[in-house]
Amino acid sequence: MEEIKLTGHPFDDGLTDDDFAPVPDRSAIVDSIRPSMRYWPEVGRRLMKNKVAVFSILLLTVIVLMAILVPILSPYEYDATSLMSARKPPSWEHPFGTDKVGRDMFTRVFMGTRTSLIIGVVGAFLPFVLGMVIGAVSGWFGGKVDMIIMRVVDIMLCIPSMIYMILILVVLGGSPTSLIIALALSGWMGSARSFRGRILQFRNREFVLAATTLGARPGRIIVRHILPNILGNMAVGLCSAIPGAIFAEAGMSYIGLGISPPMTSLGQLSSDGMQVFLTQFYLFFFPSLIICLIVFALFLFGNALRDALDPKLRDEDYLARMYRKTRRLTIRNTKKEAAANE
Amino acid sequence: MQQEYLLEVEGLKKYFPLGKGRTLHAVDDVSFAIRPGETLGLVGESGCGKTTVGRTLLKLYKPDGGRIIYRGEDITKVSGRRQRELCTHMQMIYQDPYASLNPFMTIGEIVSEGLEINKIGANRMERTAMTYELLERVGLSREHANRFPHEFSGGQRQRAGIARALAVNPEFVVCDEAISALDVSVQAQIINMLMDLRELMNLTYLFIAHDLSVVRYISQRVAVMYLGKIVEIGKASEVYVHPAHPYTQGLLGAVPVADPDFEKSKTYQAMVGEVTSPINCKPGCRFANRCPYATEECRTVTPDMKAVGADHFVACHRL
Amino acid sequence: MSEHLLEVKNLHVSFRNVVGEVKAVRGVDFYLDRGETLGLVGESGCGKSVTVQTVMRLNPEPPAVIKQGSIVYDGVDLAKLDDKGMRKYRGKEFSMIFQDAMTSLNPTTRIGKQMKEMLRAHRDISDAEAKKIILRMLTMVGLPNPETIYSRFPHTLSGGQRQRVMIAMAMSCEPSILIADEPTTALDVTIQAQILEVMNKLKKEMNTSIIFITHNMGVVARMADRLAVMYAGQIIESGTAQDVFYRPKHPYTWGLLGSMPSLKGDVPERLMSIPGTPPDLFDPPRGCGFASRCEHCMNVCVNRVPPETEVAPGHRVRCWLLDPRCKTAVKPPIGRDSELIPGKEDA
Amino acid sequence: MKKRIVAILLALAMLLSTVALAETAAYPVEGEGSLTFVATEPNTLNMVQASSNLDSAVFYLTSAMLYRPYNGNVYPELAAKCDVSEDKLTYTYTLKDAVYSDGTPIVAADFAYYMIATMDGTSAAYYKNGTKYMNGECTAADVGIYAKDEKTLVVELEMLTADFSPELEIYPLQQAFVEAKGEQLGGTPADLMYSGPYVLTEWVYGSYMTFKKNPSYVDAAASFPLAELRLIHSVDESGRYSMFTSGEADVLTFISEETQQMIPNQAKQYVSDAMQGLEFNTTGMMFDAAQGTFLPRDAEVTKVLSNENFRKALSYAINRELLVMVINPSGLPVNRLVTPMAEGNTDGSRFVEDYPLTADYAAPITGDAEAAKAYLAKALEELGYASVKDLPTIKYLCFENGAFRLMAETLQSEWKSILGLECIEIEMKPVQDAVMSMVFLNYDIYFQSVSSSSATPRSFLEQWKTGGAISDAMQSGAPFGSVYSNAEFDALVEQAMFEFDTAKRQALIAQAEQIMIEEHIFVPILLQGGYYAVQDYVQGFVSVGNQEGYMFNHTTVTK
Amino acid sequence: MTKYILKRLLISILTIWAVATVCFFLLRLLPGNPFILQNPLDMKNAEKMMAFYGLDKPLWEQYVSYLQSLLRLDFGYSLTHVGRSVNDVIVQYFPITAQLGIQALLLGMPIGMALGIVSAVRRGGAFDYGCQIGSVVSTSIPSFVLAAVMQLVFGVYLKWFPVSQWLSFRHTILPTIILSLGIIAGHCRSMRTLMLEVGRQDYLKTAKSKGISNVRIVVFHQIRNAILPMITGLGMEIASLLMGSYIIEKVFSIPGLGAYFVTSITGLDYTMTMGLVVFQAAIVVFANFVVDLLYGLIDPRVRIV
Repeated sequence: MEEIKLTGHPFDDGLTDDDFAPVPDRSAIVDSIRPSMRYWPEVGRRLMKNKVAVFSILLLTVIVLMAILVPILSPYEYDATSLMSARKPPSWEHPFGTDKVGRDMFTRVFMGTRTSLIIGVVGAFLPFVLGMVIGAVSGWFGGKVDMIIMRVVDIMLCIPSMIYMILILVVLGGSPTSLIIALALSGWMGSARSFRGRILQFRNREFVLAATTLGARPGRIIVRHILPNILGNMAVGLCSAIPGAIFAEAGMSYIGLGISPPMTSLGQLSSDGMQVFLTQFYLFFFPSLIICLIVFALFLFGNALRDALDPKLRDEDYLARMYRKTRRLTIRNTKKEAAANE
Repeated sequence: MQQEYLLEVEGLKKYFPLGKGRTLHAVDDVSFAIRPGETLGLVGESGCGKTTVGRTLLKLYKPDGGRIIYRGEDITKVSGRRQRELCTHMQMIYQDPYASLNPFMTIGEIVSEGLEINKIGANRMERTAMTYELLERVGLSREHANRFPHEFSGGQRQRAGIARALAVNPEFVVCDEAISALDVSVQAQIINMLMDLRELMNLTYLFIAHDLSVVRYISQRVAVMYLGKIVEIGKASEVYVHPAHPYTQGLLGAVPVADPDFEKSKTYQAMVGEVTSPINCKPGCRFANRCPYATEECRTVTPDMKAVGADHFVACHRL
Repeated sequence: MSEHLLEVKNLHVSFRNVVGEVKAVRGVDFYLDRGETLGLVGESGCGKSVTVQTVMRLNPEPPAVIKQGSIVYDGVDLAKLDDKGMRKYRGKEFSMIFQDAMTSLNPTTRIGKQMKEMLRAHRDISDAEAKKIILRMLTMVGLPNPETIYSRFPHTLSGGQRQRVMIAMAMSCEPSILIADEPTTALDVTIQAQILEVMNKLKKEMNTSIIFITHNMGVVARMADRLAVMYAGQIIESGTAQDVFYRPKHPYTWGLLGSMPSLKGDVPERLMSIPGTPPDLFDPPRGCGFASRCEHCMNVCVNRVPPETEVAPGHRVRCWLLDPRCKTAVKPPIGRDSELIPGKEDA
Repeated sequence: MKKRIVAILLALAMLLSTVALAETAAYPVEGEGSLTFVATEPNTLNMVQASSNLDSAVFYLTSAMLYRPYNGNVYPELAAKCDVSEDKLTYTYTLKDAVYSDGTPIVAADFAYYMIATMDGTSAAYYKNGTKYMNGECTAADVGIYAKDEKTLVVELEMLTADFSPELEIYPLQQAFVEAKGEQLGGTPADLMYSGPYVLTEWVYGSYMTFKKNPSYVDAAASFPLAELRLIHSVDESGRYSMFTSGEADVLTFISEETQQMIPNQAKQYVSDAMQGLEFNTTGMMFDAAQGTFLPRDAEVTKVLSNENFRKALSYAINRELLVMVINPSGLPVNRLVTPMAEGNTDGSRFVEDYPLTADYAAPITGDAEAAKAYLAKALEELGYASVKDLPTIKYLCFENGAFRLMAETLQSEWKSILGLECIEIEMKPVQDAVMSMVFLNYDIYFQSVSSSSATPRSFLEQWKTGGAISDAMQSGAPFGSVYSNAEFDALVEQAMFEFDTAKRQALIAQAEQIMIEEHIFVPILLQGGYYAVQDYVQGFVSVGNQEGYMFNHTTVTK
Repeated sequence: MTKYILKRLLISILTIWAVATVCFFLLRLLPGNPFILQNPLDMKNAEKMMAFYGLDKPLWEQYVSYLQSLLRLDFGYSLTHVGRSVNDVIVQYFPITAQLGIQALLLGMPIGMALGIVSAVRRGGAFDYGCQIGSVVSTSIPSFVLAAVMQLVFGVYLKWFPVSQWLSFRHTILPTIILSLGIIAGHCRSMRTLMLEVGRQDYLKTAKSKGISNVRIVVFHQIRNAILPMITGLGMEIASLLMGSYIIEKVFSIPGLGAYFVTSITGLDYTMTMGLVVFQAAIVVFANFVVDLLYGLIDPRVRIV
């Protein structure tokens, strides 16, 4: 049995005999394991790192704070008219100027922001939840139930939502709460359809089957298992639904069903401002500016949230940018080399 | 009187309607029985209906025909409260470690969900204690309990899946391709653990897999399925050494063995043709189009099971 | 200069991401001769796919970075070429088939058109000629009715048929090297046997050499003349099939072969299983990758990367146990005719 | 491959078919002496159903008239002469020879048919058994309007009233044509008979209407010099302004006060006779259309509204001058029921000069806060309230119209700052719903807009007579009788109806007006006005707001 | 194939019937009377008009007679615009609104997709962020602001385009551009996500391994597979465009259907609203049907049985 060992490498690598002693306890050699990351705090961390998200959150908080504080701290009542100081341009006394009947626009705009935000947020959230429940029922039970609900959704989508809104608002009277209920009852179809699709997607996933075999009832499965997986990116949809609700309210006030005066909303202020935007530009400019900022911030936040939930997208952006940079470098180097060795 | 069989399945049928008069005959008249503490291997190529059999037993799919008898009680049509009680007796281990655990629940919650639903254990404290004990039993440690699935390797996740199934202390466990998605070294760890658990909790397994060598190792009896039917069933040693059905022979011949000289010397003629479509199947042996010995009778008459040895049955006209 | 068709020396490839770098391949050396099938075996995440895809430079560069090493083919170092330079080789000199044939074919284009595209890229021949070649290739891979297959869409074919189409497409330009990345993993055993048969037939007829990647030891035993076992980004043992299967010298190879229940022979009482999990290549261990899971681990294994020692002509192993200064003698538990690895008796 | 081409063609065909259709819209003919003016298009040109005054503006251009009003006075057009009977009850008009644009002659029967077809409650009372005909007790033939022969039209009155003016501004309407057209009458240019200065040649709904001069018009030579008129329909303020400044439009019949500030020298003002003021529902009842019965309203609110001093307090608190100057500068603040435009005793004088208001019973134009507070204190005392805070909430019904909503908010805030009234709440409803609520008395305070018919102030006051148009809008014999009934007021109005001597009639009207003002049933605030814009190169264009219409009688364009 | 078309036709008719029925009864629930506005003080006139249009008959009878006229495709006469039949209004107005909508689509969709493709290929670069910011800004500015400002800038000051009305092709340019901004933003965003999704598929790696040029990979493999899902959204988009945008039509005084929708609902013009709603339902159903047909023909995987 000839000697197995072959010399193949020099011995001058500075090893000593005790190097070859067996390792005292093998459990000590533990390879590095990445730190444990909980899902939601991880999403939060990624969100905070994203400059765009931070900017949009800051912008939203500033607007919300102003909407709460300004009407309280401002010396003028939002609905107090003073006919003597009508149509004043923006000045220190009236930062946003005064409107046709002398009401201080600075207070009115932020009072309007308050109503618009409330209607926007609640008006987007209620149809979302209503759609979720109906979508869950039709997605989970399937068969005839699903077919009927989906047909109803198709039909209701064909009818202009304005008819429902007027009907509900007239029956319930013009208060903000009835406006929100109207928005909910006429806006749930979209989110119902997307929720149904999501639930169908998850229905045959193995962890859902496992829960069924453990004896869990459908309700528990949807709430404990499917919803946490879906809510993440459905929230992104919510961000874009809020501006929709704000504009819907402005539309409704156009035909006399919006917020009952003297309360006002951004939509109302900016469409009134539109009438006079040639002479008193500021009356129109500030409310529309705030609407644009809200929509802008919500949109950026929605995008950032989508990236935070699924970091793959943003990482790939970063890598693609690197790809083009390196390609440009290599092309430049090869050109330099070609030039050099000519 | 001690029942001879823990579970008996007679003529189980499961069809999936595909609309426009086309139905998929996933499981077509399957019968077998398992004794307590025994492991029956169920092998076959993909699309032969073995997973559907497993899921129909646990009522994930409603059976379309035949009877399932568990400890003498016919549980085919059972539902509601009785079915939920059955959940504590019959459980399932799933294939894909990445999809069988809810990414938004910690391992502790996943394992203890079975206890919560079936109200095992007096209060939360006791349930957490039982969860820790289960995790240790499957080779995970206590501080893994509040970690999320995405922080674990494939093997560790499969262990969590097994802990979840064993939480309700079942008698009968269906392992639906439990190790197919794992690497070889991790596979060995899980198989060893499953066999230890079988002894510890005297479990009865229905081990579903397409890897014949693993099934030979773990199961006492083996059933070979082809296009929704069992073509051969018997003691593992019998079926592997003297395969009677042409399909089993072809299958065993096709499996590559980790021995270069043997493989290179093997003069094996690969089975010709493709699996026929399981939709609207006509009577007759479904292996007829690929079987070298197919006769006219094979193409028209469905063969029924015939005994070819002690506890060794085959569905083929040739014998 | 070197007589090998393809030679890869000291290849280091790492994937850059936002947080840092994953060193997928940490110094791989292998060679491939004409007409030979090299098996590349290893568990998932060991870097085998990355290695072959880097040979063909399929991974976009910024995430993948070739740190060091050279890939010499026909005297040209492919690692230095840019994308345009590589395009001549892809399809013509090397070609590749993938694991999941279902998603590897463009679902909205007919089979014929996808194959013609490859031919037209490398040879300026007329459509009719290209069609003739394609039909010939389709019959060579054993598809019964090439004419109908030519004009059908991928989703209408079965798994086995799709894989045959992939092989036909890959071989249509008569490449000198065919790289098969787990071609049969997604297929059933009977279909797998048919596909392996087709690959062997083509290898003989077109005298191409094959790099066969798989994690199934049985398949590699059937196909490979020489094979290399990869673990944690390195080739830990390479040699002829007989060397590695019958006289394995690396503890990981023992574990790999031991934990495979085999159809032949008696049923082992208990499978040999390797405890623990492969290391995270985000920050790889200093010494031997297998140190944390190896029973015979020594201090040096933890601190120093073991060099490759030539145990027999062509049979190279990267493990400190084979170092003459190693004290302990180890009897390999696996391997038909493996002998005791003698240790240096303590004085 | 073939199948795919078919699919793409199918999609393209669908798109192209719609585009081609629209391309055939006609191009305007650039004619010398044409004028483009921007207004809102009429709802319909169906004379029988003609509802809003927008429609009558177009009839002024397309249809001949017995007597045609122009710039404040009326001159005969088709009426050659008018003979009046001694008892002033029968009027016989002989017509000039005139033809429709298609050549058929205009006959007296056309005028008779028009008057009977468009007769409504108030106008029927004048003519013999007109009210009987309206109630269906007799046929059209018995009504005192008939054509003796082709050229003579006879009108018999039920009773002689001072208000009836023989110069009837009526159009000819051919019965046969109306019956032939049925529902389609006035729908498209082809469904109209043209006898007036212009023929409507083209009407693209929602976009523009083109009128061409009608050669067969009776005095085409002497008036309406313009060869072609184009009406552009636009409801958007910034759109109108852009058209005017870019020269696409020569006249804008209605512009907002802001646009007026942008183009001051081209903008002109007019004051219409639509009087706007506050109306209080003192009946304590409201009509429920569903059951068709009357339901009681909140008794406490009715008690407060019925208190004269409370209403006075609200009226005196308003500084009308400042309010109008701020909200609607084109309007005219008023604190009395007869408009400043009404004629006085003699030809040159004005009613308001002959019968000035005395300060004690009418709220001054600039408002009087002290008096308002005093009245409020008296009202609280009479009603037994300790302070303003205990008053019940009063609902101010309003609907979505920029100016109306602004007026509501301003009044509410002025009352709050001056009188400390917190109890007034604005209730917004869509236009339809709001008007229905007003008619069914489902309101507490309503900002009413009523046509004050300056020419005959008596007929304006008559609406508040017991059973008059406003008092008993429901004509359904409500249990409470009518909204406002004051015997003395009724007598004065009745008497004025038959008093032919101008001075005496005016005195009676003044007294009636004083009673109503004192009771503050209708608190007048302003006369609605408006602006319209005319380019410099347009001369002789007269517009009395969109009430009477656009008088192009002597308008010329020198581009 | 024909069986499929017949089945789809039946479903469409049923849907349209259901929409008409629901809308008919919903409208009747709205309070107020369509004719009150004409002469507020004279209730008698309102009753006379109701009788004239047969609105005083019991509801069920009205519904049945309405269905019969619906079968004859006659939507009856408008209540507020007396004498004008709803059919004429639709025939007169719909082509104009359709032309505006389709011109905006033809302008917006290709540009949107092109931007989407380029920003996907050069993802992470300046162009990519530019597109994203642009689409954010164009969606957050309310359309009535955009329309008025552009009308002033391009129409009045720069005098490039006529300011209003709908007479020649030059009149249609400005409104089409404004309407297409929204479409461009939407398509750019969805096209980018689809391109990135397809970018991760395996068959792109196969294509690269075939040694074909990058440009050919992007065009033949990536774009070809990314465009398909865009077609599904096309159906609903065409339907909503064909019904017109109320705001743009108001600002540019374009005689489109958009304005009629709003005024007929607020003015309780039952016949006009019903006509428009049924017409829109027909368009939505037809658009979806055509899109499904197209999808079946273009995407081989979708088998129309």
